[in-house]
Amino acid sequence: MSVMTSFKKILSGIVALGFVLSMEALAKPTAANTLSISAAFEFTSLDPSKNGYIYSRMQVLETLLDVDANGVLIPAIATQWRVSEDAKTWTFQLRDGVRFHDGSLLDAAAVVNSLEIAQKKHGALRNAPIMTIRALDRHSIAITLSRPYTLLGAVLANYANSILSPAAYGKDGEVLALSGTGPYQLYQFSPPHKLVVEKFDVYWGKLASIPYASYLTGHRSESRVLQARTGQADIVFGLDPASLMSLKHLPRLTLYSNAIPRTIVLKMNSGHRFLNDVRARQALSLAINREGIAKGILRTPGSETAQIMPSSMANWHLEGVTAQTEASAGTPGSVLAALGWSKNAEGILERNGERFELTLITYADRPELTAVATAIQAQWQAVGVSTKVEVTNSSAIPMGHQDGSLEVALMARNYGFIADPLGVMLSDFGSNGGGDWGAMNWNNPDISALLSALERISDPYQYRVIAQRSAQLIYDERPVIPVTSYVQQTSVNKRVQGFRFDPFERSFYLNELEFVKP
Amino acid sequence: MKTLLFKRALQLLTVVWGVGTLTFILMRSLPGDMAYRIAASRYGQDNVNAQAAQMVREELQLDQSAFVAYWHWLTDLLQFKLGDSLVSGMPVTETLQHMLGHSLLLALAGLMVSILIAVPVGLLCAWRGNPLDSIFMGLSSVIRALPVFVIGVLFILLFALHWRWFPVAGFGSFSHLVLPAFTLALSLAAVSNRVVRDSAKRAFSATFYQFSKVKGLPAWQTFRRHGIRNIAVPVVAFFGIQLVSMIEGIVMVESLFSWPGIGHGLAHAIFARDIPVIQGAALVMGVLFVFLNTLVDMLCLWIDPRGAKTE
Amino acid sequence: MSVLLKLIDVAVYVGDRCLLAPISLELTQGQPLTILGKTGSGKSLLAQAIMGLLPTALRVSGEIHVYGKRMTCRERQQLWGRELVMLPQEPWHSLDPIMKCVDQVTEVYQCVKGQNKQDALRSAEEALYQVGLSHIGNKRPDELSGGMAQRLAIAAATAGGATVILADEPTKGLDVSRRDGIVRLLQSRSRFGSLLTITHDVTVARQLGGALLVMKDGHLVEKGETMVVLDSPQDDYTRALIAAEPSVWTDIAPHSQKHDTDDILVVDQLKVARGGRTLFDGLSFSIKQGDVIGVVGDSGCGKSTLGDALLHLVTPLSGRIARLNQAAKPHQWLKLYQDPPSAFSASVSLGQLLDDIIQLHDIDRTRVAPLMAKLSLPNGILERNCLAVSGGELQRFSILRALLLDPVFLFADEPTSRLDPITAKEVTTLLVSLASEAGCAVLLVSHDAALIRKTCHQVISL
Amino acid sequence: MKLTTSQWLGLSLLVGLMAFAVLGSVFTPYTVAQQDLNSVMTPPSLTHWLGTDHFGRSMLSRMAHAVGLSFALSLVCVLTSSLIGTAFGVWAVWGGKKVDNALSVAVNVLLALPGLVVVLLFAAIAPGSFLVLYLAISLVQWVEYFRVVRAITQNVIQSPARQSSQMMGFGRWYQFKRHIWPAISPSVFTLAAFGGANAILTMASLGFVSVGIQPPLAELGLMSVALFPYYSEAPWLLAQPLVVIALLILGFHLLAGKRA
Repeated sequence: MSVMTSFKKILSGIVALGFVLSMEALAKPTAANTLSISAAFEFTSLDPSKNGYIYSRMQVLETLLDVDANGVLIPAIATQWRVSEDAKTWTFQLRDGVRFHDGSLLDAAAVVNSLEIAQKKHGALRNAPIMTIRALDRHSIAITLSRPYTLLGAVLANYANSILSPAAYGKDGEVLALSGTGPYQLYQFSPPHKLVVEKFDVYWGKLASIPYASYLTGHRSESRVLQARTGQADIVFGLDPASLMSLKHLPRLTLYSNAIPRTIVLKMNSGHRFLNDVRARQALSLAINREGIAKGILRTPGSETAQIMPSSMANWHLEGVTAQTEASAGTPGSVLAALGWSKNAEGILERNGERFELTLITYADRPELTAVATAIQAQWQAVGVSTKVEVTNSSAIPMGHQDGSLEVALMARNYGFIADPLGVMLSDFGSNGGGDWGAMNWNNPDISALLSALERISDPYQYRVIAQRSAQLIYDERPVIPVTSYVQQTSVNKRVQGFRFDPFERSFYLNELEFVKP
Repeated sequence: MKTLLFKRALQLLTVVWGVGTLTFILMRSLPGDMAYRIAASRYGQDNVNAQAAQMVREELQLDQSAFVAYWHWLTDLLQFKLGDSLVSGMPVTETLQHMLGHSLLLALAGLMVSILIAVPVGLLCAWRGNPLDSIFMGLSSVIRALPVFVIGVLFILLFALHWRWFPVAGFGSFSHLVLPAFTLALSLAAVSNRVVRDSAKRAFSATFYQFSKVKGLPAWQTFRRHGIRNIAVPVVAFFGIQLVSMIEGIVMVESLFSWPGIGHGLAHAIFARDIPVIQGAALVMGVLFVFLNTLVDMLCLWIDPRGAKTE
Repeated sequence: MSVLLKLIDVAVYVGDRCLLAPISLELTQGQPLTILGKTGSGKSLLAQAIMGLLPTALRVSGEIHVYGKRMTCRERQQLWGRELVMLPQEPWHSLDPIMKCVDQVTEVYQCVKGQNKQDALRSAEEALYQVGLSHIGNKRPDELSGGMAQRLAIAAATAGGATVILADEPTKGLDVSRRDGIVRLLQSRSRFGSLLTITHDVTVARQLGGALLVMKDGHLVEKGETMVVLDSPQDDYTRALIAAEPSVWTDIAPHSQKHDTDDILVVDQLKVARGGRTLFDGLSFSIKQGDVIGVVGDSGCGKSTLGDALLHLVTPLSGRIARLNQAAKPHQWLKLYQDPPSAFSASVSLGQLLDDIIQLHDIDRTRVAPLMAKLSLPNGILERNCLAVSGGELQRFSILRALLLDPVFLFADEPTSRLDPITAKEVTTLLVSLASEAGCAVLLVSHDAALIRKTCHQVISL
Repeated sequence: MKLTTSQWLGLSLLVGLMAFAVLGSVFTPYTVAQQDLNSVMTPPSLTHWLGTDHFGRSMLSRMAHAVGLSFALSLVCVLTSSLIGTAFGVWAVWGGKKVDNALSVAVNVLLALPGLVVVLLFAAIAPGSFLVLYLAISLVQWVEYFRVVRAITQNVIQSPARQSSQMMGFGRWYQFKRHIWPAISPSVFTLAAFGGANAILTMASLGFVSVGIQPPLAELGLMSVALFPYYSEAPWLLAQPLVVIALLILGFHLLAGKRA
């Protein structure tokens, strides 16, 4: 009987089919000539307004202006820019001889086209007070504003406003090909997990040395750690702090811990009947053992913070705020007792027969948030506040803000999303009551006035004074309670040299990297 | 054969309708505003806000009533239109095709390896009897008690971290396939080797098997002519049953090893609320399941034309 | 005449327990040997011991000589197919269920005789032709009747050239007409060697002639020339076995048959089909109170279906079944099943089952004891469940249960075919006599025409 | 029901684990959520018999609660699904062609979707809800009982024993009690044991992909993921949930005996 042989035939047929279906995944540059990068974020779309941060980090896309490590604007596609006297017109001089990956030359029309399309999509440009964007000649463009807007430069440096070749867009502005101007061009695009870029030989700036670079999404932080351990990935971003101890012992890894303008904060519903008194928010802030969280859970001692901005954002960082200033207000117990709360038999605070119960939502995208939430839950429990933790999707926070259901949310806020923190400050605290990722039901007329004044101020000294006042106001009133500032943990294999970390997470600086010659 | 195919075709229709409707109802009852979730997936956690959600809502017409949405979906389905992913905007069929390729590769590799493990072990146990039998059966009982993710974790600890033989996760080369495939295979083989063994034992002790030897056929000829095919009947039928645990295993294995297959994609689509992808993926799984079951049925019928298998 | 097979004090043990007491016998050329005894009397063990087929848990002692040479188990296994062959009990089980019939014979010519594929196929077709099966070559065993399967098994078994044939119950479950054919076939196949047959059927032993061994519970009770032993049995057990043959029964149809009783059931132009095949058509008859009606016919002709139709368990295609006895309740039309254990729930004791009935129908409890005595049922069986009592006892218990409900009609579907002959006779006698005593009509289905002839007033042949 | 040696072994394993869960939850001085960030990942000691996790929580309390939670879930799931599955299985045979067809359609649809996927969908609706997890697992599991019970019942309905009871005038409840239940109960028991294992497995799998129970509740799958990063620093921590999951499932499998 030929049962087995026929069976095998059928099987091998199906196997062949499977291989054909996944063929594209099998053809690829070799491990020796490819820098492999692993990070948590998936990409699904070519559109820069959606996943542009990945393409910008992989240096496929570039923006008009760039930002240095201190947040200062520096030239990129635009070599110079000028702001008019009334601060309402910005002119940009474009770099000469910049080529798109599709071979065409960059000109003013292409830049205007990209910016106009970006304006229609979701992003910061949409909210900027822009009246017109026009080409002045082949190598310069002008943007006119309806009112002074100092943020424009930083907004233009945002990944969503990357410049693509006109041929890259479809008729409705959808992105069909990722023809940017960066030192690397797209080689393979297998959403949502794998992206390979190839060095672009006619780049205008520093040419890349490594021929290929791949970006692989590793959803599970454990897997990423393992990829770092085994050398399967050369650079691994977003390492789980829990794993640092074990990685430190590995000789061929270099670990980088970089503070970034991202802060773990608790968004408080200041309109909630338990939280509408400043003292209640202060008490909850006092009850958090920040040092313990920074050291025990995040393994980054010293990252604890009581203010939203890190010291690198000098304009916004308050000097002289320490744990002691915190503690001067009293103990959480005494503050809450003053508000009429007393502990019941179970050790939970009660007032007028109502238990002090809060729901804290957070999201699973960043694994450390769940851990921090768990710690805060226990620490609040200790002072008699019972907290229900719900781990959900990040969108639950803006949604809870909008429908008013949110009580407390733990989140990782990126204040450097726009290179000038004012951008995020405005959206978080600028408008009445707060913003999706900022204050909630916190009606403070002063802060709105201060922040909108900053939009027009270009004098650095004046700017700093007002920024400091705003920061002090937020620190005093606690519409959000900062917990720790963020330290990005990165491991780099020793076969790679020249690694540099961008605190604004705009670029991986791939073109500066080299393989160590064996 | 014809009635079998007809019955299966009918089942396919009910499955398509049922799975579609079920996922539709479930997705509609997911808490929270769909627009926000989609916006979060599209624009990333740093850039999702009410404005983004509003854009999504307008673009995708998420305001229409459940009934209208259901009707649209159903009519589209009848024209084989699965729509575009809400998150990426890519056609669902394309997304699924990509994922399905990877899943099939993993599934087949896993199945083959599991057969390569289970069949020899099962036959050996049935043939040699104790103590070999007890050892292997005890071992497979222990492995059976390990969830597939535990097997995977142990494999990673041993083969990827300790010995560094294979990569930890990812895809794209043969060495990437090894650990996920073996994880899947081992969990499958721990169950199927028992089926092979039981079936072989039954065949070896069957009267006809004995009679063949009594007729004068040598042991090998008896095994070849009367063993293989008779042993195969319940084993092949069992593979049909094992399909379910295989698909479940694939969901876990893909998640553990970052293998970009359909199970992993489905899990992600559920969190992102990418309804077309969820429905597409569930549908593909359902259809695939019916299709593979039909294949198994036909295989069974071909091996054993008595048509003993009714379900 | 050479001695082909010689056993000296062969016994079978499991652990220390003796399953088959030491037995010695000789099988000589041309002189068939038959071993007669009830099922479970250790006959099959003997055949398996000779072949070398016993499970490893069993131990054999004594000497087995083949062709005058003492041989070990392994040596005897070398002879399989070429010299020595055994036909297993159930032909369906001895054939590969998923292999075409002709292949099962071909492979023997190929592997044992060493013929090439074409020659082997030709030889196999020839062999099938000889046993009258040339038309079934492409069928599978499950498509064959019992007789055909047995003939195929014989063709396959003897294809390798073996002339010493051991046949274990070769006629079990076959109709009388088929049985005789098999016996003749076996005789012709063993013409150049010899035949050792194991059977419970006295008729088969008589047909085979030669020498006879009678066994009971693993012991030899009598041995000698078949005709001599059967005509003048010395042992009581042998006598009982012979007397249990329906053909030698005294007529046990009740004599008290009254001709003036009323019809309880009239069947008119009945047509019944099963699985799309019409079993019978235009059947008309009537049953009077206390009648014993026999139904005979070959297997598969619809005997049981007829009974089921009368009990409304099967819906007829056309025709009329009229129950004329208006006073009788539905539960007084009952059935006795062929396989007694399958007719009882094994989950509780028989006593519990009896109590259930008594409670449901408010039956006078005092009626139980005398009935049990009549059926010679020991009291102890009430504490056991249906799997722990013998088939005969269980069938008598079903009669008891039925009679307690004062039935007007009892359909007995081959009630004794699974019982050994001696018990079968007892049960049949009790059934008929007690039923007619109670005025209950009985429809008795059997494949054994002799049994029906001896017990029934009226016979329906299908 | 008479148990074999391995079934006894399985039963005692489960009873042992249950005793651990009950005693552990009752007598531990620490709650599942009580943290001590100053003593994280301590090895087993007199104060913390099983050590502490990365939050400095007592592993003993957490393991006891996690095992208890697994048992609770598997128990309610098994009870619900076996009851529904058995009832529907018998009903499908006895209720006539229409009922049978309607139930078959539902079952076919459910069968075509892998159970884990259905549970995943449900869990996504209400993350962290024990109730939803329970409903989803029960919804998936009843099908197996249904199929087996229906198949066996079909045979029993045609069996002479049941037919004879019916002819003798016994009602449906009696027929169920005497004929159907004794025939299906061994299979239902076996399925229940496997179902218990599967419920635990499903919950752990969901926990492993972070969809199951939410913190600070202790759950075995979630604990496995949370402790995985520390496998080299504190292997005894990761081992605990993994070993217990395996023991639980092994216990249920042994209790199930041979698969029917």
